[in-house]
Amino acid sequence: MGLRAFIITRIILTIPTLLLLLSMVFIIMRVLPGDPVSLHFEKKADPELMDSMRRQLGLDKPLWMQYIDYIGGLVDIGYFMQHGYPNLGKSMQTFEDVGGQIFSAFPATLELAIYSMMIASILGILLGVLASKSYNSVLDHLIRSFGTITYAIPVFFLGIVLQLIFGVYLRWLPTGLRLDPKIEPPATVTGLYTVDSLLEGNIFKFFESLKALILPSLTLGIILSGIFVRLTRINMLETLRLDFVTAARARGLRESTITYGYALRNAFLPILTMMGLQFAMLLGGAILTETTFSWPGLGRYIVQRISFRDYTAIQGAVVMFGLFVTIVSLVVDILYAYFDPRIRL
Amino acid sequence: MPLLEVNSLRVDYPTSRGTVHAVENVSFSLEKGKKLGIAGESGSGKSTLGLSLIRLVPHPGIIVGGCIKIDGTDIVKLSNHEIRAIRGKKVAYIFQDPMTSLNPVKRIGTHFVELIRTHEPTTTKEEAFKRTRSMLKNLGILPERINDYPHQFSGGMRQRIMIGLAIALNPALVIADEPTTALDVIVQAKILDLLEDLRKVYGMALILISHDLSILLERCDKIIVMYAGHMMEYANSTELYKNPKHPYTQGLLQSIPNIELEDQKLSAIPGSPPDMHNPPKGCRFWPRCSYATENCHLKEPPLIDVGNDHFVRCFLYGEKGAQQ
Amino acid sequence: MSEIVKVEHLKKYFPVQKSFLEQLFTRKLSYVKAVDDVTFSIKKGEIFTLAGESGCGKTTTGRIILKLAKPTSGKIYFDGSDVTNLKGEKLRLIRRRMQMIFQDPYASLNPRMKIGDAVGHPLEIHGLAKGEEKKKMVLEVLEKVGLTPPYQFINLYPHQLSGGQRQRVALARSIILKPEFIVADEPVSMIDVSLRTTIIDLMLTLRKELGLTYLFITHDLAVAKYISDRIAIMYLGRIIELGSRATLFLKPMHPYTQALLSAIPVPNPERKRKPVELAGEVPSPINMPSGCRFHPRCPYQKDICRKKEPKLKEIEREHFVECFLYDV
Amino acid sequence: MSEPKVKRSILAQLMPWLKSLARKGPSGWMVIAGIIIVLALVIMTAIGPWIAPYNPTATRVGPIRSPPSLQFPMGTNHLGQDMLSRILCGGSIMLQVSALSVVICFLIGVPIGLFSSYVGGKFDSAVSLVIDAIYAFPGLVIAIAIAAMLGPGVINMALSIAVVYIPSYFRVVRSQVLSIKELAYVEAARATGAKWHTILLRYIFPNVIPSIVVVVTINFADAILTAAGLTFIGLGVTYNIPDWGWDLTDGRAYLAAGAWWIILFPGIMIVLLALGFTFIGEGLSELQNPKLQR
Repeated sequence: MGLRAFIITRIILTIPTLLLLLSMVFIIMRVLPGDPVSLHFEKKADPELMDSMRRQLGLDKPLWMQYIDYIGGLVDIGYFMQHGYPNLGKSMQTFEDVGGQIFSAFPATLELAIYSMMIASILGILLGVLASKSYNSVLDHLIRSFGTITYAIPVFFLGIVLQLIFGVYLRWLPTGLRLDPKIEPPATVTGLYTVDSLLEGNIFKFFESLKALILPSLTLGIILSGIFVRLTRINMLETLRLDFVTAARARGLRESTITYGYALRNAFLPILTMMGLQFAMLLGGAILTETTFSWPGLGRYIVQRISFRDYTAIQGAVVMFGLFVTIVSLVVDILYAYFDPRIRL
Repeated sequence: MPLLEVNSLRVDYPTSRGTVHAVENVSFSLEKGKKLGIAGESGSGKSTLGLSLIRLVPHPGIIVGGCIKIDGTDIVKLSNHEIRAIRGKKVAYIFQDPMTSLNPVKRIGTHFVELIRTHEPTTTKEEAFKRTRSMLKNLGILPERINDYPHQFSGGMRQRIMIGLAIALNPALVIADEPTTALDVIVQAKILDLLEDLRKVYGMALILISHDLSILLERCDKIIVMYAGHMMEYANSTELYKNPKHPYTQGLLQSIPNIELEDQKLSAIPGSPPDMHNPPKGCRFWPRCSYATENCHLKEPPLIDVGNDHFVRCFLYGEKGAQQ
Repeated sequence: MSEIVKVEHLKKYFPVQKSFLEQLFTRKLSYVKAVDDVTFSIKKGEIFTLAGESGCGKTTTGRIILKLAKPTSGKIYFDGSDVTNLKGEKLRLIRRRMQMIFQDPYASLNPRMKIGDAVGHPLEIHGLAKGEEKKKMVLEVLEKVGLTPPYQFINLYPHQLSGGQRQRVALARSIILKPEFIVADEPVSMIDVSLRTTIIDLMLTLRKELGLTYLFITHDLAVAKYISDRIAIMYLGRIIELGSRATLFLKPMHPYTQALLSAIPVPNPERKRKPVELAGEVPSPINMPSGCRFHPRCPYQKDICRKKEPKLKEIEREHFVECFLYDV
Repeated sequence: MSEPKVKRSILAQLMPWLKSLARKGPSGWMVIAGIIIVLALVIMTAIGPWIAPYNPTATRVGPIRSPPSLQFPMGTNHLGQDMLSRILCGGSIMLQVSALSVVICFLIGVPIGLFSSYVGGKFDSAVSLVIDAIYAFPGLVIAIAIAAMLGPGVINMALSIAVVYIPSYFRVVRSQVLSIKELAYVEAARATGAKWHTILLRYIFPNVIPSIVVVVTINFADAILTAAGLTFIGLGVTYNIPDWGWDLTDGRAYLAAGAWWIILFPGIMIVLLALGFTFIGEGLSELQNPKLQR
């Protein structure tokens, strides 16, 4: 089977996974808690008002019909073409389209996620390789401790400490928001400020938005790098003990060829898989990071909606997170097949 | 000058349960183009001995004493850079399990080209590929398969490739550690035949390490019998077969079934191999030896020259050590 | 002598795992024919050996006889009665009478069970003995397999024993229910050469004392020659030659058997060895060659070998060969 | 009569284990350090109310937002509460939530994992599919969604965390069972006629325990961090109980004013507690890794 056939198969296989995921969100968000409208009003509202709201949101229908509405809205291509975002229902608080709100908040989260992932993987893989090469030495113990300790730090605590040092005391970096409110954001093309400002050719805006990104992405990146360090280290250690590495040494190959061409090249495959799974964890951390840094992304959106008990909005955001994770795992699987000749039989 | 000269080699493994002396006081030499067998059961130190000859003893093992001279150079004293130039170029190694000895994400051709260009940086890529193709032909593999990955080959084929990688740079010595143990008997015979054919063509010396004394008797000029890190006996194959001196060698020969004999009576060596963290004092073999005397418990026997180029580490043949 | 085990036309096909896409485009399932129409019987009290290279189906055959795997088709008889489809309590009763010994002494004992418990557990499973009585039987059987003094062993864990000792424990566990039939799957191939004979001799002694019958599975023909009464050689799921030890080793008839015998190393430096005259390697059991499955490697292949599948035939008394060379 | 005997035997079993850990090098020391940290914090929290200098929930015991001083070694918060007293008592909610979630996960994840993987076939595939989908989903997002629906409270928090971590137990148990199931000693038990539950409980389960212990410790650490995270976004326990998570969240408002002591000390306590469990898990998993033993 060639790589192309594999990609097609993998994309086809994504559909049932996605359906399962959406159904699970529906069960958790809609079936388990009971009646969202009375939850929203904490049972204190006028029953008639609550009834009309149920009707408006279609919550008076039987569950299976609500399920069909829910899935149907997501696959409604016509709606998507017209609005530029899928139909995720209307907010219980503002009665606006949840899809629109989510799509405008999403790029902020995406930008934060991309930069954090870059920091985490570069830092993590570098330190992990270094530790494995100096197994059981002082350096190895130090790096291992770094990996273990970062895992145990709540992401928002690190965020607050960094804010305290670089924002409050040193005043080097902004402690919140994507861009100084006095600066006009760049015209939306991708929604990522660093990319859009470059597309606009505005270096000043690029550096300003990059400056705002430093603390949040560093916070999230450092926390996540711990897992990458531990993962890279352990996979490198295991791979360095394999027969083909010893055989390569016995052939007198250079140590750099052995470290990178033999050990890391093979250890990278399980690391890649974990990278995909860690993306999910990164998104969870993003919620807390966004709250810490007043970052106007999907995470802060969800947290704000929680205080209003805006169930449709929360459900929409959860669906969005789910879609994102599914796409990431699809990409990771395809990359895996690309890097591992054994997959393509 | 012999090609390889090993003198009083000692290799230790420091572990949390104490130090294991995996190889102690091993001395032997090997002439150019000759075939030496190293026999031993699990824990005898035969693999550690083999790996120490290219200074690749696995972590946490270290060579703590003795010298290993290849063409007169003591490799124990070489820098990491210098020893790398010897590995693969002058001394090549073939490992037990062909299924795991090749890099799964690299093409077969790349393995060869990488090796050739590491040791002969002036060779062009085209030249290296050309040499690889002709080598594959010698190994009985279609040269078209140069771009295939290891997983596309069977175990026997992969061991052929490993042999090819070992002889690609025409080394003076090839060390093969249980090269056919993971393979079926027919493939095993064919691989060993191939190795012998190529060895003759290239005029290399060979060290064959195996737990199977039959293979060594069949294919080697001289044999070392290892037990619990010690060299127990060292002789010509024929001499060893007809005239085994050490009680351990005698026991071993009596426990190997021979398909050509009718109604063969096999016997075993009583007891079991020692715990290497806590080996017996004196001769390592005395708890299993029917000839053991008090002397054997107290002192370690020296290597005794019994004539006819035959050495044995046992008090049955005297008290005085030989000068090798 | 009566037969204790008989198998007829035993087949075991494993479906090949296919990717999602391949399943979409092809209806046809392909199979690994691990065991492909095997018929033989084992006489009471004998040591019957299945020998062959890895992947020839010898272990699968043994597991099917012990009902550890289900055959795709065929029949298994134990002590005269059909046990092919036995289930539940009836199967448990049969299992008391047949046991298995495995290749890897490090994997054949539960690392978290003391030796005494491991050996005595079969008694508990069948509700045969408890407490003091069980302990007495365990001590007895440990003594019998040469682990003396037995009380020193019952409180040890497997990792405190050597490979040879573990294999003795496995033997003790398998004979405590006083079975009549034991499948021994490569019981000595992972044991050091100097200790192999003790295990083999122990198996022979136990056969005499307990009246056991063995199905011995091995890749090592030298060991097979030492221990067996009758030997069947398997190749790609089929028995290609079957005969008594004497006939098979003195007069091997199938070209594959001849090649196997010539490949075995002989511990004699003065013997000139002949090169093995056999092309290629064992083909994949998924794409089986047509006709005789050995023909692509056979030095004597004829036209008919490519077209027709030979049948196992009795060429001499008690000597069966599956080869067209001996067709009259 | 029998009680001291039991105690002695537990200690007698524990001490050699700790000693053997210490001999296993850095990973062993990590495990010991983790056990000490966790035990110390648990004991501290248990006796906290008796040793605290002030009532941790009493307001205006001192000046508002006073920096650390001799009288208030960790300062006071904006309500004038003594931070030291709050630190001494503030671990109870986190410990309760994490312990409860670990128990729930264990009781659900382990039996499902054992059963599903032992039975195998279509049932196993179906269960794995659902579990893998949950596993792939951002854990904190699910926990937040569930906690938001259920409302605040120790049990609700524990439940929402449990949903996220059941898949970890299931996956670890399953992968272990799938490999152990093929081992000769399980086959031997089957050949002897042992019933399936005997095989599962006496031959498979005891050999899965070491891996489960690792998951339990990681689960503990993650549960603590998740509980802190839920508290941080306002889904924590709101009634008047000292809690490190709550103090940390609360102190953030006074960050700009430079009141570092209100956030630093509770933050460090959370890190320590999570670190204790992480040390145990990390150390054990390296010791158990068969690929690193040679």
